Amino acid sequence: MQPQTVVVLPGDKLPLSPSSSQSALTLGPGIYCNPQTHEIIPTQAGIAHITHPKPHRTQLYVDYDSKRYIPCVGDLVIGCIVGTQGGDSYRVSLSNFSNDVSLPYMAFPNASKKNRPTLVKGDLVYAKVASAEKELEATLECLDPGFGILEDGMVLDCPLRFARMLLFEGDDKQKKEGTSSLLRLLARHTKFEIAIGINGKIWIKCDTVSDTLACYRIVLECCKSPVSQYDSIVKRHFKEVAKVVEE
Amino acid sequence: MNVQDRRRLLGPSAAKPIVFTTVTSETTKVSEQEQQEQKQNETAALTIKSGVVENCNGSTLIESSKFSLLTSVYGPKSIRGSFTSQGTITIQLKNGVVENYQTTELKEVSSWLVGIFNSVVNLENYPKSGIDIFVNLIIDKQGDISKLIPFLIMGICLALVDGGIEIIDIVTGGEVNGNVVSFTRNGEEIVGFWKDHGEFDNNDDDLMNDLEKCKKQYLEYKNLMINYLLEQKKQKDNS
Amino acid sequence: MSIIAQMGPLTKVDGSSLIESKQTKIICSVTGPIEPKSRQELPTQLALEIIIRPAAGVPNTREKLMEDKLRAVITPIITRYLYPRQLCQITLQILNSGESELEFAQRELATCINATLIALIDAGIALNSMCACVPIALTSKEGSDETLLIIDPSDEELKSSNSVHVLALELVDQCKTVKNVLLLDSNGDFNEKDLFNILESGEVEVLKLGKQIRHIVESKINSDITSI
Amino acid sequence: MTDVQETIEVHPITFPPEVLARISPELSLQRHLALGFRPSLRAFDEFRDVQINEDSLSHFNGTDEMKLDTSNNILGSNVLKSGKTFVITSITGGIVEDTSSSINEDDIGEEELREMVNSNDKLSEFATVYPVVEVERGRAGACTDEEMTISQKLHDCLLHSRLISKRALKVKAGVRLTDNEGKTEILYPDEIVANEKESEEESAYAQIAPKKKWSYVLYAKIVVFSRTGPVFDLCWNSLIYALQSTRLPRAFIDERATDLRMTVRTKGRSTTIRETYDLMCDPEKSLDLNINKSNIAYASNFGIIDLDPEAALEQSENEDDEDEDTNMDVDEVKSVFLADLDTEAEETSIRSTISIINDKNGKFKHISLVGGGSKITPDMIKKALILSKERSTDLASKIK
Amino acid sequence: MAKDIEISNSESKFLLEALRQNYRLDGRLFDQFRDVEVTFGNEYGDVTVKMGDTRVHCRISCQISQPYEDRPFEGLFLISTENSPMAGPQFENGNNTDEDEILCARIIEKAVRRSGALDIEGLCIVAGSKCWAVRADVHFLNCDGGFIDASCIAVMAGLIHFKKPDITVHGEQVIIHPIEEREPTPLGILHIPICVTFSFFNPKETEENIKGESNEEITVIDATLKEELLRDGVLTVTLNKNREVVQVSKAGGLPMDALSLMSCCHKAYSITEKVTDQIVQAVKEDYKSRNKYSELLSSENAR
Repeated sequence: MQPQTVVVLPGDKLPLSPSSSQSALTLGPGIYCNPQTHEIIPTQAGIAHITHPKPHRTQLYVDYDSKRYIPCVGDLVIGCIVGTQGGDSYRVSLSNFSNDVSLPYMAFPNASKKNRPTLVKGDLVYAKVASAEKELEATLECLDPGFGILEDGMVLDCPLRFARMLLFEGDDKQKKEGTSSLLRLLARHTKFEIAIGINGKIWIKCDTVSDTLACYRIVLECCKSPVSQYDSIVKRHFKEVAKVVEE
Repeated sequence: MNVQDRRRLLGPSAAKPIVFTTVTSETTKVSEQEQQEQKQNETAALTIKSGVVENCNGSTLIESSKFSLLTSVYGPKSIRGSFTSQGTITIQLKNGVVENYQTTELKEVSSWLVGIFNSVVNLENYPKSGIDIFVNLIIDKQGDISKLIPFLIMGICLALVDGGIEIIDIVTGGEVNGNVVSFTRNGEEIVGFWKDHGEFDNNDDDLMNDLEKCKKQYLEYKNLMINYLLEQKKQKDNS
Repeated sequence: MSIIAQMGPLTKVDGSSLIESKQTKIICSVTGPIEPKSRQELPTQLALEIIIRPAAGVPNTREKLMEDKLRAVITPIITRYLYPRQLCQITLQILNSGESELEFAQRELATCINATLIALIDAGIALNSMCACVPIALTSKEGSDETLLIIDPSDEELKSSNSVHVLALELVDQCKTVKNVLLLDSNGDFNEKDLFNILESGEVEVLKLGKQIRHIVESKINSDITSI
Repeated sequence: MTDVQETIEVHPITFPPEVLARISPELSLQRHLALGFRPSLRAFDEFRDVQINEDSLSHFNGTDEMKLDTSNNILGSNVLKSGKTFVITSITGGIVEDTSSSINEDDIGEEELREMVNSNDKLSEFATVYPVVEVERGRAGACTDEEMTISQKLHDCLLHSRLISKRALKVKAGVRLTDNEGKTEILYPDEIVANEKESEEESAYAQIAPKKKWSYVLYAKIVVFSRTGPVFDLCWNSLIYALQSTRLPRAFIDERATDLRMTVRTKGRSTTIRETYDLMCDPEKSLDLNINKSNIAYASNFGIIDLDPEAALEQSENEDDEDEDTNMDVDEVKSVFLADLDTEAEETSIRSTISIINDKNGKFKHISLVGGGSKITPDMIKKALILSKERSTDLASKIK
Repeated sequence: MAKDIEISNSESKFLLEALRQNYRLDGRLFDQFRDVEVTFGNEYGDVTVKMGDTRVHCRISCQISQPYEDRPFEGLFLISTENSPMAGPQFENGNNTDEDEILCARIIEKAVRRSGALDIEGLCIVAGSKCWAVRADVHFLNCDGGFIDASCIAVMAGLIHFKKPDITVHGEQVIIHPIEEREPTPLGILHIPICVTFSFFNPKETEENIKGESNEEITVIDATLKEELLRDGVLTVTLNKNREVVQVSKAGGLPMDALSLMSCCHKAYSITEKVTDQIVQAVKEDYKSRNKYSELLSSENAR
């Protein structure tokens, strides 16, 4: 069976073939199974993807855009330390005004009771969501290499879909060959470090303030622009920051 | 314009309340004896009903031809904040149909009443609890709060009993010339003294005189209350 | 009835919408799920904080009643058990009421409901279904007993009517099926025949409007897709 | 970790009905409904009885002993009791000057001026009252959302019901004349007309007739005690009863006040200002509030809830054991229709409601369908209409 | 009190470093005021002002009321600024106890109402008994800094645009002519105050700057929300086109010397001039477009 994509709105009937009702369904984001009626409906407006990775197996999810992040296990996120709790964990904010999540001291590499991480309020961390249940407070971990504090640089907020696009574009290199990847475009102008949080936060750091600033402005503008314009946006911003330096 | 009450429908702001011209009827001074008689008639005309309000722990409605007081007791219920070894009583008096009294006046009376009930309710038995008492002055045609006070005490006392809250003794009081004296222990003990516009001519005898009268009223009201409670018990036992 | 809608005009909230319908113009913002204040928190579901602010003057009981009705319509369509102990803030600012505010609130209420739905979708709050809402007025024909049903009445039409109504229906299945009456709020002089007339004729109009809202949301989705 | 074998015994917990009703109102309600009755022990379509007790409140035009009681300012009142709940409504009044008038005869209040162009504005001929609802719940502080929404809803419904026309609230102001001997007399324009022979007085009145126009403003204070469920219906019915007993006091102005002017000076400028002189009310004379009797209507409400087969007690198991599986599959949701919702359980669990204000002839003034839960079908609406008509007939008969 | 926006150390450090190197995050120059966009709704006195992402709506309304007893020749004028979570979840509904919000309301009040921008004597109808009560309701729709400046523009644009119904007075009787019947009349505007807000950043250690040895604070005009959250001091000056200073407000924060205050006023003047012209022009154009429609309508009717 072919994968299907279709625009859906909340409460729509999903175009599930009768046979798929026999197969095992995996429900992804934006799909809800009413516990009383066992009806399967989309709860978000977006593009429903219906795929069949194996025979008798159907995967369903809705690709939709939003600004507020809801933690999900395995997601890579950027958080801001807002305090500590009970002497054994940090309170971390993943989006402004959302419930804070916790990052235990022990969730760092080589952590022991004596060897504690030394993060302070306002520090940014790159972390993975370790647990997320809707009734409970989510927890993060920084165990693997590459996670942990993000020093200096600049962070910006973007729509969640854009963050996903930027992060997974790397994974799909072969597929998207030929499309102008934003990161590759940036790399033509400057050397940079980047961390992409699925929670709609992107952290960038270059050697100079002007380059970081250019990247910051570029990413902000690209969030709202079609891919075809990325190239000119990138060029324009690097030119602009260079102008001020000259002055 | 900005300070208007947004929570109420106020109607046109230019509206003025209805004012009646005073009728020039002869308000003859009522002799003391008549007053006394009136009081007695009132006592006779007093109706008491307990358990009238569903959504509270205890309630009493006391009515006469001149007033109608509804007391409801909420509690003992847990209170927020720090631990208290004793129960805390709050009393709120609310104007009924007509805004007869100013809020400050009602506050003054309610804090005075709290004083009385602090010594009457067995507060030790209600640690970290609040007992909230609301009295609604549904009808009051006298416009003199001190005349109401004995009945306020009476209503609260009976509502507490209805709510199963322990009290040390039946409490009520009497009113003479705007002075209220509240007693317990068969009149042996004074638990509250309210002096409003009443006057004593700097005369101890006067004071004692009024005190005696109040005590007499107290005993009368107390009997009434006890009879009511006994009657209620009988009814309950029968059913 | 027809509306002009903009999805996401505001940047500091999670979702927003701006709706114009005749002279009525309302902007709506939605933020959530966020951390509630402890007094707002509900143990098993999403709490809703609904605020309606009038174009001129301070909000009072009139807006409170509209908030109450809006809540009755919106609560059942939100998949609120997905967000226990969370809060969703819905704020509506009426930019132009488009009706005589002392007597009517029908146009505003209907537009508030439609605006809230679009803003909720924009914010990505999970919904069980869609809804759409139309104001309706019944007028007697000059010199006859016949009643005339006016969908989306103007202020003048409201004033010359015998009764005024707001009808909101829950829509599922590509907005083709009516699942339930979310709200029918009627005031004035009317009879049983009128009532069923409103429910039947109103349904046709609500379905039409639902289609239009659907179109607005779909075109936003499509334009977002092409931009990435 | 050591292997420890633990045995956990699971005991079913049972609660007495009143405890279950508190901790799980929904379950408690479902259990009752499955057995065919309601937590209140009423039948599904049974209303609570309503008792009204007019004139139990002081009433300035009431019996003789009340005559002196003008300080109370109460124009109409009602005490309504329904189940355990009782509602006390009192109508008070104010007087507002009609600030502007158009060219035509009728006075039009300031608020309605914007609508003046449109002669089709039907609603602007009607007035409403300004209600303040207080629900006593043993809590102090700011008024609750419920109190605010009920107040506004009463206000809106009354306006749209066209019960009180603005004309009925016009003050036909009299003038108090004082003769040389200091004796006062109040002349009312309509009384003069009735007594045609006193043409002398008529002209006297015409000379001094106040140029300003006034209207009464009605306020309603509605206090609800012992709330056990939704109270809108009770408030509306009580308000309607109270309005039917409302009398408006005659108002007059002193002859000296009909043309008083004073001079004001500020910053070197001066002007004469007509002094605002308030109307006084006559404690001895009053008129019935002239309401449009044909528009009197009473409120009733209904709720619909789906029966949850899982919540029912298993006692029916023996009878239709074998049916059960098929029942589940068919999934035909059974819903029940309840009249006059009361108790916390019904209020919190029932999310589909029908609220109606109509008269015994089925003329509607207000209807509100809220379908937050079970589906509202046309049949249910029809059923509600029939029951509400009966209820209205019953409520209307209570007033003599 | 609602939760605050979290600002990470990276952001605050970067913003300051960029300023030191002469950059603002949004690419503006330090003394560059954002472009102002003024649009009008269908009714008179319904105006929306956009400055970047900041969006403020103002609605002017009027009704007949009674003047204050001690001011029988004056009408009433009230400006209401109330926050709601629409502008951002950091705002609480109708809570005007927050310090910043009070300050904002006070400055607009001083700039517009107390500076006599509106001719309130012109609102008098019958001295001592009837007058117009004009209200300006400011609604904050989207907050990206500069609420004071934007609100002031919105209120002034609204007042200039607004027209009240025409009236006829016969002694005590006042007849209001609905706007459909008779052309309404504009309000009397005596001058147009414009607020310009300066934000200061301290690039060095606090101590060093306060000692006055080096006044190297960075001054930025019309800060965005991020800049507002991180600034060390703020100054709002209100001017009009007549080069009059209407109001100056500097509530604490980084101290500044008198000369730089003067230079701020100079900078603010050129902005005032430009914005004033823009408001007047916008109103003129809106009136024109309304007239065009009415001409069209009338010509159609004539046929």
